[in-house]
Amino acid sequence: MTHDETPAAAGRPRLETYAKKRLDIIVEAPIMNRLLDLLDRLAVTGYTVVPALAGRGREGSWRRAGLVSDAGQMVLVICVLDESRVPDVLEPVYKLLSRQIGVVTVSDVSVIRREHF
Amino acid sequence: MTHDETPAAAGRPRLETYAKKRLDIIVEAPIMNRLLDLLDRLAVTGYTVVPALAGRGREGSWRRAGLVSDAGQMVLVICVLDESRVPDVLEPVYKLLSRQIGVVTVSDVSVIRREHF
Amino acid sequence: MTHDETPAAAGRPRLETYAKKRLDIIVEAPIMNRLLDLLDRLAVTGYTVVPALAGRGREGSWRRAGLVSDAGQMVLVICVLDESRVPDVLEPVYKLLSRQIGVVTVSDVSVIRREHF
Amino acid sequence: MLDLVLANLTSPIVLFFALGLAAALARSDLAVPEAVAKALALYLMMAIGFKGGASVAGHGVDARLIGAVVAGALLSFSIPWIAFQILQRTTRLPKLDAAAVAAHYGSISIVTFVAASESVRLSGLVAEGYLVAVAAVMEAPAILTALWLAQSARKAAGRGADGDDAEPQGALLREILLNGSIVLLAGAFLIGWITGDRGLEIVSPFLVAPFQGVLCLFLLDMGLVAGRGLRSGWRELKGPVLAFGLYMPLVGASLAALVSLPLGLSAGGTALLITLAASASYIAVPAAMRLALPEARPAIYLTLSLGVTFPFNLTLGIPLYIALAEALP
Amino acid sequence: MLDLVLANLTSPIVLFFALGLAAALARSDLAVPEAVAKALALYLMMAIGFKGGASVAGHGVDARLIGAVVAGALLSFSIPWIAFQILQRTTRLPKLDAAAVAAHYGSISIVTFVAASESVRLSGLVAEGYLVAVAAVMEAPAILTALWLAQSARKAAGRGADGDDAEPQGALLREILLNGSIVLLAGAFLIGWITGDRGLEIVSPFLVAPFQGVLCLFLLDMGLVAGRGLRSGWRELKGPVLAFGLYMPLVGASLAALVSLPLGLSAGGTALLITLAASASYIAVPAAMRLALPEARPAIYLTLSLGVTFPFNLTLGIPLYIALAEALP
Amino acid sequence: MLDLVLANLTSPIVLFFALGLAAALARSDLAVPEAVAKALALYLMMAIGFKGGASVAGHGVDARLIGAVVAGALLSFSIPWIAFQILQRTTRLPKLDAAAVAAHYGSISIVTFVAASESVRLSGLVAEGYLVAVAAVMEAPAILTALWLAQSARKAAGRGADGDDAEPQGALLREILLNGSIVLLAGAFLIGWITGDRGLEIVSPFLVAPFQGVLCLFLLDMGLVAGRGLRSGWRELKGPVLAFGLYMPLVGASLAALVSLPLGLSAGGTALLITLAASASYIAVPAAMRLALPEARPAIYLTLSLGVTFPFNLTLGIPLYIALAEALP
Ligand SMILES: Nc1ncnc2c1ncn2[C@@H]1O[C@H](COP(=O)(O)O)[C@@H](O)[C@H]1O
Ligand SMILES: Nc1ncnc2c1ncn2[C@@H]1O[C@H](COP(=O)(O)O)[C@@H](O)[C@H]1O
Ligand SMILES: Nc1ncnc2c1ncn2[C@@H]1O[C@H](COP(=O)(O)O)[C@@H](O)[C@H]1O
Ligand code: NA
Ligand code: NA
Ligand code: NA
Repeated sequence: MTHDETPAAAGRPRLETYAKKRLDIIVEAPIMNRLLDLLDRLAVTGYTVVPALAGRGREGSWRRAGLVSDAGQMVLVICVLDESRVPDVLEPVYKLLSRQIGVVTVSDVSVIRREHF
Repeated sequence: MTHDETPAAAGRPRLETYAKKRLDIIVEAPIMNRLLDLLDRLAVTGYTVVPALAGRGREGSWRRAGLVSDAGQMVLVICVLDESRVPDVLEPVYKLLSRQIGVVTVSDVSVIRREHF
Repeated sequence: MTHDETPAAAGRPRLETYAKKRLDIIVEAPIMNRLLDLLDRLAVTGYTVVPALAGRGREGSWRRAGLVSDAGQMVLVICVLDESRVPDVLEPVYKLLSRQIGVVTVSDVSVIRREHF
Repeated sequence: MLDLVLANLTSPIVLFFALGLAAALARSDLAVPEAVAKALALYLMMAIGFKGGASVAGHGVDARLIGAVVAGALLSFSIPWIAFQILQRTTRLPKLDAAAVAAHYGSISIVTFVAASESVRLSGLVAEGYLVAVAAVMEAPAILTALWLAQSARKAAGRGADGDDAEPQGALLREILLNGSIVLLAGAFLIGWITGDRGLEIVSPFLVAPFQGVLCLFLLDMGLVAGRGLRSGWRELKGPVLAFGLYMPLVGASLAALVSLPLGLSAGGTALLITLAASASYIAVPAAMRLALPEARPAIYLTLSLGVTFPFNLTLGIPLYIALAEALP
Repeated sequence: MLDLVLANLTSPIVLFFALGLAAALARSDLAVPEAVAKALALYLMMAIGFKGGASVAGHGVDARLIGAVVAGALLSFSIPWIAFQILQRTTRLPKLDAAAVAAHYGSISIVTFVAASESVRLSGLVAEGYLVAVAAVMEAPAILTALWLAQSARKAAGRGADGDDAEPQGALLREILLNGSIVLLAGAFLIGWITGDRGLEIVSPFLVAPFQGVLCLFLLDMGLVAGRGLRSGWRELKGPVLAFGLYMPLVGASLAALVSLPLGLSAGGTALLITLAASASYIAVPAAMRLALPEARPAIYLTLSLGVTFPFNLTLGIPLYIALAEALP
Repeated sequence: MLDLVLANLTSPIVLFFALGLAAALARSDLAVPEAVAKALALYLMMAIGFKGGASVAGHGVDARLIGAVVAGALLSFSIPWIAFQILQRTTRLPKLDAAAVAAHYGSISIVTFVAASESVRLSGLVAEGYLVAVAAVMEAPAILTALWLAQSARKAAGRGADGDDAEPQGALLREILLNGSIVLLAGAFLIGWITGDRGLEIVSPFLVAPFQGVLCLFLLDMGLVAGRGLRSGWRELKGPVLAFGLYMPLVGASLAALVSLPLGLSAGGTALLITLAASASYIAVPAAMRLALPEARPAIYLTLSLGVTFPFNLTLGIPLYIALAEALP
């Protein structure tokens, strides 16, 4: 798999795609604003926040239904970025979340529209 | 990594899985219906739409809370399909979204139940 | 790609990541509780449930808006776990869902914080 | 009766349903957010239950109440069996689909019940408050009959008593009986009963006064959902299945009319019992079917119940049932 | 008039808007969930439409009604053209952004309309109920003018009549006209008209009595949204664009005052027509612009309409328009 | 007092809480959508604040008001310190968990306050409207005390004054004080104060009349949340911690009773001040703790506050506090 800026899928003649990384950060709702501010400061090109309904981790389980306080609820922040930026971003994100509950995963994706990232 | 229709994980004896591709399309809510109609016309076997709460891109940031108009909000459309179909689908999706804001990623997944895709 | 417990990204000196698997299970809302109970019994370390807004599969399309009954609605359950656990988990999940509509995908991710999974 | 039909057709409730239906069929993006639709449903259950309970608190428990509850349970148990036989003889629906559809017609639609209550009141009749209890009791038995029908069908097809991968029957029963809408309707009924007029006075500006307006909004949403269902589920409904959605209410109504004869209910109460029997569920039963009979197709049973039978009852059915109740000796 | 301004500034509606604005600017995490904000918007459309229709049912259709509707449509068609010319001459906005902004000012803000209705009532004036119909009619024409302006701009730039990847014009028009808020406003108007006072009585404890309180909650949310928009969109609004958001309402108002002269409306009705012309859309038009002119930037048109013009109208504009209407012969 | 306990236990509010609790413990799928729960909380804050402010507008500001506000702030600052000492001596909770729990008991539960207001009214007593202001003032100080306790604990453990990765204290303070529920309660209070009876009249069909019914729905939801919390958090609550949830309210109540002696409040007002001191937060404080003391476990503080102390206060505590207030000289 190619991580450089050459088209990732040599077998497809029609539309070029580029290899990037996707971060999935599951984080408590009250911390979300801090995380987004951090991502802004790190100048990632973009991110998208998806709500979570329920979950379980080492700290027990939670359900969104009916909770009147944001405490204990989670959101999923998706951030697609260039591989070269991953360490710069992971490090401070890890630091921010170190005392919080939550999960960070990194995976490989291809994108069209390279100018976006 | 195998992209053909042979079981992807040779090391696992128990349940066969098959290599497929997953498209993640982040798109503005008002465009969603057009995108879904397009996917229907392209006869993809299925898709799932997940709401987004907030995000940031080149066009600035947005938050779902309180917005009374759909304008500027995003949804995430997930579509698992066979690698052979990817170019046929990416091309028109790209065309539809070319003037819109949004992001498209492609990634590798394995599935059980091959008949689904 | 390394699936063992050695850091996955040799090129990155700063923060170690570990290779894991991510399950994405799209399942009907009324079945969700059964699935989560099953995952609890299987002692996966955690999962997160994300709502779905709309979708289409072989059984036709659905939209969340306005539905007064949970029937026919979907949620997306994300579960990050060690590769070694994948077959043990996939098998009973497959069995539970065999008569239900829904989709299961498996993909590769890296995580920081190995103790989590 | 024509007057009643006309008054019914031009009631805001029916017109908002029609507006929703038309908007969905025209592919407008008008939509009620899911959370709000669920809240409206909670509100209706809470209000109906509470008012019913408070009215029982006022009138006390007597033999008639018990008779009506028993009659309701019997109707709910038996109607699915009749519906199943009819479907088997007149349509080509697979047995499991037929069982699932049958369950919907044995159970009840609480919104149809409410709309009928209004029409009964407009006709100058009075109905017993405890019919809410009858409604609550009729929600679930139909599901049990349908499960039994499905199991016989599975056995006949040589597929064991539900497959070894299925949930144990006890757990399934618990899931069905603890369905949120049943719990809230019954719970609010109990609370209304316990707190009586004192309680009703406290909650009345929330649960009683705005009730019909809220119902309009809920019916707008139901029209939207029904219209979307019709748009996508239409092709599944072949002639005989469609026809079933129109005549099965009348079958249930006739049965209820018979059963009501010895009960000594008022004409209004009889009209409501008939309406309950004629109505088809679209909240509790679909959820139960996804758990218990996942092979049955929602596109069929939801479209039939919500897209065909519900509008029929709302417009023509209810005036008919009131006329029928008034004609009974 | 100073009294009216003061009474206006200390009305709960304006104060809740100010609270929301302040909370958002101070970065409080106060937020109204999206589903609830949408439900509030549905409620307002439903209530306004219904009340308008019921009032037409009471007064009947006459030449004045038709005249007002026609005048409204003409205003909505022509204001965007004027706004576009002004923007072209006074700002450096790209043509497509200018066309999108223009569409917002030709269309209307239903909340501004409602707030004006309250102020009119407080001033002891009465307004014709059918101005709701005028409001509904004014929602869409401005969008058409803007599309036409954009197309001319595109042609001038040599980029064909919209690109071959665009939706066909017919489909686009359908999407715009079937926008949920337009359908609900018009539909509720029709239902109010059909059911008249009888219907109004039924829904009034839900749609009439709590209306102003609900409006307060809605305005709290609008303040939050406007504040968030101002915080992030502020740097987009250069001096001349910002100024446009403040004087363009007055341009629309003057035009409407002229047009109203031959209509024979009451002073209250004239004030409302002027308010409609002066107000800028933030529900229907932004959604249409994302579909039809995706290159235009929401940060500009939404911030201008919701963050600048809406507060201006709510606080200073409305008393001014009432004074203007009263000053007309 | 037994009468009062009984009337309390059979009030619709308490019964709906019990229904929710029972449904959750029985694993029913009854649920109030998150968006709706949040809207209900917004509604309660808005209504309570507005009514309190309007009542202050009616009565004016005097020394007593100021005295009560100061007393409330002192209670909120000091109770966490007492709670922390007790927890340290009687339980094995880690210091940070103890500090987090302590914060909850120093702050207040607005729903307990509202329920007590109703009981006070039913007992034929009258309470000063400005106690809402006291409630708003008591929300936050407890958090500061808890942070100070936690910091001392961290220092003692040699872990620096919060780690270099932490948010700066100023930012944290801003986040805590601008918590949505505090802003809305205080803002609505101000608006109520500014607009007075005129404003109250406008919003009353929305904020006053249906208030208690809405409260029933909210308590149904709180019962569901508490029940789910108890089901999963039960095993965390060892004997002494559980006991703390039952006697700590009485400690807070006694302290408040002492403090109230020189304030010259009416018996009703004193009962409310005692209730505030006895109640434990479950909205503002948990959110603040996730930001400020993330190592503290929500399973402990939320279960204790919502699953133990809230039901205790709702059923037995409130009648006790009223009796206590009446017994004071
Ligand atoms: N293995 C996992 N896969 C997916 N989500 C997880 C996993 N572990 C934890 N989570 C999510 O992260 C939250 C906090 O986890 P924890 O920090 O382990 O309590 C949980 O409530 C889940 O929503
Ligand atoms: N790099 C990214 N990763 C994840 N989501 C993104 C990214 N860039 C943009 N988005 C999403 O797409 C929307 C539009 O992006 P843009 O077209 O760059 O304004 C944003 O509001 C985000 O929700
Ligand atoms: N290929 C797919 N990609 C993403 N989601 C799918 C796919 N196929 C099915 N789904 C989701 O799973 C649900 C049930 O699918 P089915 O069992 O095919 O009816 C659909 O309504 C979609 O939400
Ligand atoms: Na029935
Ligand atoms: Na205008
Ligand atoms: Na307290």
